[in-house]
Amino acid sequence: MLTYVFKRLLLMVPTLLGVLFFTFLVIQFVPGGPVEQYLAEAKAGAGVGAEGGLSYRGAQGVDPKRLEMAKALYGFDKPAHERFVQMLVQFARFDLGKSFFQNRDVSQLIWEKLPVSMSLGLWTFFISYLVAVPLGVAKAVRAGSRFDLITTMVVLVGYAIPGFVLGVALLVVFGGQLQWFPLRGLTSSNWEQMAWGARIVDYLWHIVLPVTAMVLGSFAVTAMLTKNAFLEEIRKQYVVTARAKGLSENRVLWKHVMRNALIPIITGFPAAFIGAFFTGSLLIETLFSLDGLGLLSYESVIRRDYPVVMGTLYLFTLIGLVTKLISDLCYVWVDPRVKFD
Amino acid sequence: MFGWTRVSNSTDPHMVTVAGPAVSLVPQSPSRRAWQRFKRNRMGYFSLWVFVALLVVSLFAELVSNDRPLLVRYEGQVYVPLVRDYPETTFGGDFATPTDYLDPFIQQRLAAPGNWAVFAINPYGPKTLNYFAKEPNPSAPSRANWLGTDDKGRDLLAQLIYGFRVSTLFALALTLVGVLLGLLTGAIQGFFGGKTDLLFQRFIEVWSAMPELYLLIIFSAVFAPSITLLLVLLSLFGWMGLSDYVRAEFLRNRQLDFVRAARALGVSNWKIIVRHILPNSMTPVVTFLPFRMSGAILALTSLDFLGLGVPPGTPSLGELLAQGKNNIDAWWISLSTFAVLVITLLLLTLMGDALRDALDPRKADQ
Amino acid sequence: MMLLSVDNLRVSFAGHAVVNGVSFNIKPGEKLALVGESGSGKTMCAMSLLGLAQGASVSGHAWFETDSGRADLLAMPPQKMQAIRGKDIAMVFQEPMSALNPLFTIGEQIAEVLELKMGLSPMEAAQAAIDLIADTGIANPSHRVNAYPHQLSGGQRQRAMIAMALAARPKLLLADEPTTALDVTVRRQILDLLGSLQVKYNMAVLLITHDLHLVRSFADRVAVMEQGRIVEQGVVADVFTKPQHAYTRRLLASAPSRDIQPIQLSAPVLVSAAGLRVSYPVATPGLRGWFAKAVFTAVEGASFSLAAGQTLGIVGESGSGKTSLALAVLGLHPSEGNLRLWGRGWGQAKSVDLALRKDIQVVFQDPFSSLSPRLTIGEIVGEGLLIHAPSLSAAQRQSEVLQTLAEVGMTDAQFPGLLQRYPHQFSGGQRQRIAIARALVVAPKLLVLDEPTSALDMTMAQQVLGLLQRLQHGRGLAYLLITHDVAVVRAMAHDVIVMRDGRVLEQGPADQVFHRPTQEYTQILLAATQ
Amino acid sequence: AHGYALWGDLQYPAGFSQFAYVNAAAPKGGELRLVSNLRVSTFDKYNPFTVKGSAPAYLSGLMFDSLLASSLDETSAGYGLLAQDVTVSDDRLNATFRLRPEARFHNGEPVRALDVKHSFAMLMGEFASPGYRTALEDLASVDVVDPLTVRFRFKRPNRELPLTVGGFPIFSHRWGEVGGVLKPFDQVVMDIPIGSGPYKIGPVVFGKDITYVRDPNYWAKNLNVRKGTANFDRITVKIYKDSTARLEALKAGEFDLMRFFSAGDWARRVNGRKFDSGELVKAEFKHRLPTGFQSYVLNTRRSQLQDVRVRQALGLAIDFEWMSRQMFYGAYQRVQGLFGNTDCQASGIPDPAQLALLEPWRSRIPQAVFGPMAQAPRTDGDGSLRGNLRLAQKLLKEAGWTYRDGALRNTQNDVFELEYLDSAETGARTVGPWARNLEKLGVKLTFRPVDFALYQQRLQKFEFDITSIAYQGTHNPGQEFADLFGSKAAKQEDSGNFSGVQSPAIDALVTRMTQANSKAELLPACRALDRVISHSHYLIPQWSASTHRLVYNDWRLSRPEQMPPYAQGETWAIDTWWAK
Ligand SMILES: Nc1ncnc2c1ncn2[C@@H]1O[C@H](COP(=O)(O)OP(=O)(O)OP(=O)(O)O)[C@@H](O)[C@H]1O
Ligand SMILES: Nc1ncnc2c1ncn2[C@@H]1O[C@H](COP(=O)(O)OP(=O)(O)OP(=O)(O)O)[C@@H](O)[C@H]1O
Ligand SMILES: [Mg+2]
Ligand SMILES: [Mg+2]
Repeated sequence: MLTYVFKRLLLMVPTLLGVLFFTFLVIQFVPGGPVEQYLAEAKAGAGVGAEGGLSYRGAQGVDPKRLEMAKALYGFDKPAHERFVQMLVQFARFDLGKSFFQNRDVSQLIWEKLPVSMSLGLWTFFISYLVAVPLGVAKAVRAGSRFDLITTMVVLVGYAIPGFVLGVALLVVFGGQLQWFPLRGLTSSNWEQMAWGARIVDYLWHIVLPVTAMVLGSFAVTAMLTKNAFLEEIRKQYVVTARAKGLSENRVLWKHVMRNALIPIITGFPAAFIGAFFTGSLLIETLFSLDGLGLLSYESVIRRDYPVVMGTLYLFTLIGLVTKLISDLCYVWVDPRVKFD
Repeated sequence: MFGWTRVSNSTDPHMVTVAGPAVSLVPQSPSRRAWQRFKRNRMGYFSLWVFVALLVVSLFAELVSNDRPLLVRYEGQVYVPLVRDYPETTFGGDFATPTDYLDPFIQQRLAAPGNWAVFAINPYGPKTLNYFAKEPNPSAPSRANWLGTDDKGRDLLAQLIYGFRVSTLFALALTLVGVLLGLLTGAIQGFFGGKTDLLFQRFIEVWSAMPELYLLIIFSAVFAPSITLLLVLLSLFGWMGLSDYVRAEFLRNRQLDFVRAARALGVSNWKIIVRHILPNSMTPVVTFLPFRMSGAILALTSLDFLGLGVPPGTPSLGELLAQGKNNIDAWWISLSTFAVLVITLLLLTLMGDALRDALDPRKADQ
Repeated sequence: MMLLSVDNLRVSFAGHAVVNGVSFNIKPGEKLALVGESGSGKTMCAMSLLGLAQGASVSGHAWFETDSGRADLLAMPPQKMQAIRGKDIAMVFQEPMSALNPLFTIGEQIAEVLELKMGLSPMEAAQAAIDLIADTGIANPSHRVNAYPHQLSGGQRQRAMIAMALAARPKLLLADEPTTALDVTVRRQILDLLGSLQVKYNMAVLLITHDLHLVRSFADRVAVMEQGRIVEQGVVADVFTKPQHAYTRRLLASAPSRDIQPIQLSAPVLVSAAGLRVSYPVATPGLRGWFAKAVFTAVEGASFSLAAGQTLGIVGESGSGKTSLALAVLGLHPSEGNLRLWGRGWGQAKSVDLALRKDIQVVFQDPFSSLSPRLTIGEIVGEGLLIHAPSLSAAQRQSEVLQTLAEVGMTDAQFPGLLQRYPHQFSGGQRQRIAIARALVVAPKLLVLDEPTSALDMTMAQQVLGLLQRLQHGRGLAYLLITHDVAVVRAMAHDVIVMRDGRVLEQGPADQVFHRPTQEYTQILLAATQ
Repeated sequence: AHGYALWGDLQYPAGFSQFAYVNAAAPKGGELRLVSNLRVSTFDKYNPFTVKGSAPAYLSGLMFDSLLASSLDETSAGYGLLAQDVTVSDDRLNATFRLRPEARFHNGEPVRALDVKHSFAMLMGEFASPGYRTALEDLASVDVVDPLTVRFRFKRPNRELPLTVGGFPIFSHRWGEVGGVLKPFDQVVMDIPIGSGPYKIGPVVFGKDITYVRDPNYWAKNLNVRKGTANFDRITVKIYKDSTARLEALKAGEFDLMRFFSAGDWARRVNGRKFDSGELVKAEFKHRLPTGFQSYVLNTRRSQLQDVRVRQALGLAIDFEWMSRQMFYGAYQRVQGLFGNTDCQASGIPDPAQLALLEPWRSRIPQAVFGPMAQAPRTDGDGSLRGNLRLAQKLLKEAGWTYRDGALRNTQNDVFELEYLDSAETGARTVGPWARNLEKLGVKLTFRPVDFALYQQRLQKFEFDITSIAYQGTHNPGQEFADLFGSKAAKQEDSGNFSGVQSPAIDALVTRMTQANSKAELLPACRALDRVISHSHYLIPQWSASTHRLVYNDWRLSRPEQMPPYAQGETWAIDTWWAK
């Protein structure tokens, strides 16, 4: 096993290199890089004259000297391969680089967005598993019953409402009209001055709406997967044995069937858990004015903030590779029959 | 080959009586029996019919919702605008271009004594603007527009009917491709394991980390938007999730005894995958099928902002949802789109349940 | 007072009755043997008593003496039934591979019963599980408790199953073919164990078996089943000396007869093995498992050869490596040493392997798990033909399949829609015959048989063995026959290998081994069957 | 002088006491809660001038003074704020500003010529937003004459430049000084700006909310240009990332004032309890800002768009009245020419001065130029669109395009197809009805949205048939029109001449315009230009709003009765409103 783990760890290096290389390559061909944006901004003029409106355009076309300057500003004065190598060296030291457009290191940016992402991710993760898995089991046990049908309908309705529509609806009704919940942010402005208890309440009060918007859609898949996986296993011979042993139905389900049925879910669990720390949801974050990773990655991609793109890519790929390994190991751990060779 | 005697006598009166009513034991091909099992899931079977009915209706949407009349009689002559374009000049208009039958000018002519026109139940096509609406767009449900209009002024019901067609057909295609690719790759990794798995997994890791959005932007610079292009692009990245699940199932199931038995029989790897392991690894596929479908429906418009979505003006459920968000006060947009989506999803899920039953022989003969 | 009294029990599937009005009684501490032809409904009888007959409709009564008075097992609320299961009535299942949960070690599975039914603490339960396993004669129990079912031999699984059933000292043990995978010595040990428990705790046993020796030596009374009915029951001695029913008489008269021809000198050697070694990687527990991989050697230094028309019998202790050896010969598990089949080895070229596959077929020890659960019998048996005789038309293929199935005693008349049934719709013995048919249908030259008759009643076994012998005469088929039933080896084998602990103890022509055994183990083995 | 006006016609005389539109007696105090109007919905620095990062909304205007202050009821004029006197040389090659000795930065130090020089050096430096440098392209140097006098020297004469430099923010040369050493400007990030403006930074929830607090000792609080302004003690700016959330927050009373840009929002979604109770008030204020010329731009580099008749026909297919009714809730008016809402606007028939300019080009410009000013086609009245379309069909026919075999074709059998390029889906709403109407003419107009960067790239290379561009309006048209419509620019990639106008007449008129030495010279030139461009149908006019739409909290805020004509929405409120 250790050799396998070792092999996988070693393989992470070329994988990472591959990921970085291809992304870097693609980026070279994307239109509208930072230099172009700089020039566009230069062309638009400052708009700060004594009055608004069409400001005076002294310059026409692109002055080559300024082009050079802009390139140097973003490090594009060096050839691509040099930049790539430079980036790799930097990444090898776990230095994720500096944003083009924000006054921050990439690692600092990620660190700042983490509370939001964790709040959304972890709560959604826990609530959805805690509800969906038991629900799925109950559905499997009562497969075909009215309960099954109704719960299917309910979770599907939850699933089918797109998060942003639901979010908007929640926001309008509970935030705007009824004003039961705040409209934005993770905490109140005076959070710093609150006592501990009040802080917790304040925090929970703030995340109710965004988490609800996120979580409602996440039940369906897990619940249905659980149900179907259970149905697959529940008629097998060993379940009869377990029953013959005089185990309670719950124990049969939750211990014997569960382990067999939920291999995909169980094994995905640790990875999903780690992933929950880095969850981003662009729409929910925007809607509730939260500063999370979803917004960061979206904006960095759209604004061509390449250091952020590459830095987050590097970090998240690395984490992704590790969690993938963990989930594969879990797999062997849960099912000793599984072999990777 | 050689004689042997069965121990019991087959003339046992009891055997005779029981052979009759045992309906399910009557010889039938496996697929027939799978179909029987499918049918036995009443909700699923019912859903199948409803879904097929909806699909058929939407396939013949032109008969149901169309801005051209099905049949026109004008000054003694009969025209079939449903299938043919007639220049406006035919009906006394000014333009040589195909007639707009909703134009008051033309309507007037068609209403003249002796002339008549038979319109579809909902007299709007997918792109028809309700140019002569009374209310600003989007307008609430009314006699003229049963479900209201969208923010471009198109009839919502027509949008839903045509959108359902485009979206489901697209989703079916995308799901099919995605599932096939996911199954194939997952099966290959899980079944062969070892180096194949190791390398393929790394490939997936690299592939999934590709900056999709940038690739798409680059693509959009080169190609004009079209549904086929969208299908290809989304398929390129859409198979990986399922692949992982299938791989996991295969990794486990390939160790089972009956696989070993099949090997001993000399069954080729490919056949083992398809005949022996696959049927026992369908849980994730069956589960994800409806969700993939609905995901595909939404994906249809997810790339609009890059100019890679469906060609503008194409009706699609996803676009209506986006409109619903932007016009939250126009509840009829989001509500009816959402209803269509939920119903589609529900039908698909119930069909998925029945499919699961169909694939499960143990469910069978009780 | 009766512990259990079954009255007019009926079990049916989709209106088709498989148990048809069965009645019998068991007194506390009594040992009732249930014998009968394969597929006669014995298993269903036992299962329905515990309410475990899935998908079947059950009627009748089964009065059971619980602590709180008599209760009808068949009309019991689930809660109460659950309390009875395991504690009052325990069951040993016929096919232990499929019956054990693959993801828990046998120790965990046994300890679970102890914790729940005996109220032991986890620590105590773990220890008690080791003791129980030791009682069933599994070597190195403290190590074996940590084994997963797939890491055990057939007999070991069966013993784990027995240990699990005995864990809570039930009042009634339903033992469905509990010793089929056990060699004579272990079988004796298990029976002694049952006997002592019976004495100590007044445990009654319903023993379902095909082994008439076992019935004779173990049971007080015997009931004979045929086609879902009990045709005869009584005290063992009475029934065995004065059988009333025709089937009983036939059963008692059946014994495998030796009808084999000497091997031709010119017969080509099909398999030759020299110094064969088979090993399994096993996890070292704890942290060390990360760094080191222990290896368990299941077979060490086996050498033999097998010619066309020859039967090589392999007997030996449970867990001695017989199945491992067979798997190695089949190329399904890697082996070291020199193994040649038709002068070739496994894994050299795909085409070579495929050609070999056609000539070598196998019947696995556990037929249930070796049958694809989602394929019909027709598909399973016909698959070999699809591959090895692709030129056959569908109709031809079907007739071949039907014919072969008929040869092993399964006909469409008996099972309407036979070809369309799925494996789980058969009895243990029927599945075993299906597995045999699957192997035979491709007309191999060498057949590896791992306990091919373990689940068959004597009459059926005789029929199958007769078939095998005829095939050998006719086509010069060679057999590698693994069995615990010495009578079967005697009837079939030209040469015999006796194995123990992964080593070949003794090997040679059957006559020689059986008449002049040199090893003590062989002597015990033979003595037990006399 | 006490101020500078482009044409030397200052409205307020020297020594005036206050601007007419302020309430000098407005009480000070209270709080104004605003919502950030920026696209980037966070802030990560206090330095609004550098390229990198984003500063909080309104910071620059509230914290920095400039040399001149503009008045909201006058265009193209500035009155001394930091400067007590401004003198522009006769050759217009330099402008000298004398600073008020009493002007103080927030750190108490006086504002000196040195600081002005420093500010301009930073703004034109490599770390500042490139726009400043562009705007100051013609600035040759900033010279410190004496501690209180600074002189700007220009590369070429330009009337607007003194106003431009006068409007730029001035900050202390000590901003970003650490231990006596000045940091490079790009590293001046979190350092609290040292300006001389009426507000300082107060409590901040970083990246989210910022509160500016009034400096009670603001040096200019009694100065004429500042009298009656900066009345709120605190101005809080909240950030909402989503427009729906922002709207809901407004309705919930989370802030006091918001400006609306969307007619749909204004008509359909701005309502609720607080409006019914009168707490929130919806008000439209008519302004006199240039309407600008937001138009569909036809790229005449495309062969099928070279004929003016074709271009006119395309415009005839737009049914503005329909759009206004169905989509705009009547909130917009049609754009009329390049210079709507300014003196430069042409109307009626050309007067002699214009005719004089136009006459030499009579053969090279459309004859209609000499008639009344072009009017965008209207469709009110019965069947009027049909009428317009008939006309369009006629024009197309004259230009050689007829409908045959399922498409509009010319004699060479080329098919008339156009692609509308846009950077977002949103344009589809308005292009849709146009395309529908064009279809009746046989013209196929497809809508093609692309990614924004790609859109820019395509525009730069003029690879489009039609697109939509919102040209900002101006009161003082000048050099920039050479870039927008000049022949030279037409051939130059990356220029502003998107429609590819190449006309010697236009070139000549633009030259006239830039060389104008007085308003009397300027006006005929730009009006003539307006006529030529309009009648050439290079641009199909769209629409513009003539009001600022504001929602404000009537229970918390008071305001001057009238909005000065040139105010910019919420800055008017920030400057001149006060708390109840
Ligand atoms: N799920 C099922 N559906 C239909 N028939 C079934 C099913 N399970 C068992 N049977 C039939 O019931 C009959 C009795 O089966 P049972 O397992 O009790 O036999 P048995 O006496 O235990 O035989 P063996 O000795 O071979 O184990 C068999 O003929 C079998 O084919
Ligand atoms: N996958 C495995 N991993 C580890 N040990 C194994 C594995 N499979 C079998 N063994 C061990 O190898 C030994 C030989 O097993 P094998 O199945 O060959 O025995 P057998 O002779 O067929 O016994 P039986 O008669 O009980 O079937 C047993 O002790 C068993 O525990
Ligand atoms: Mg049985
Ligand atoms: Mg074995």
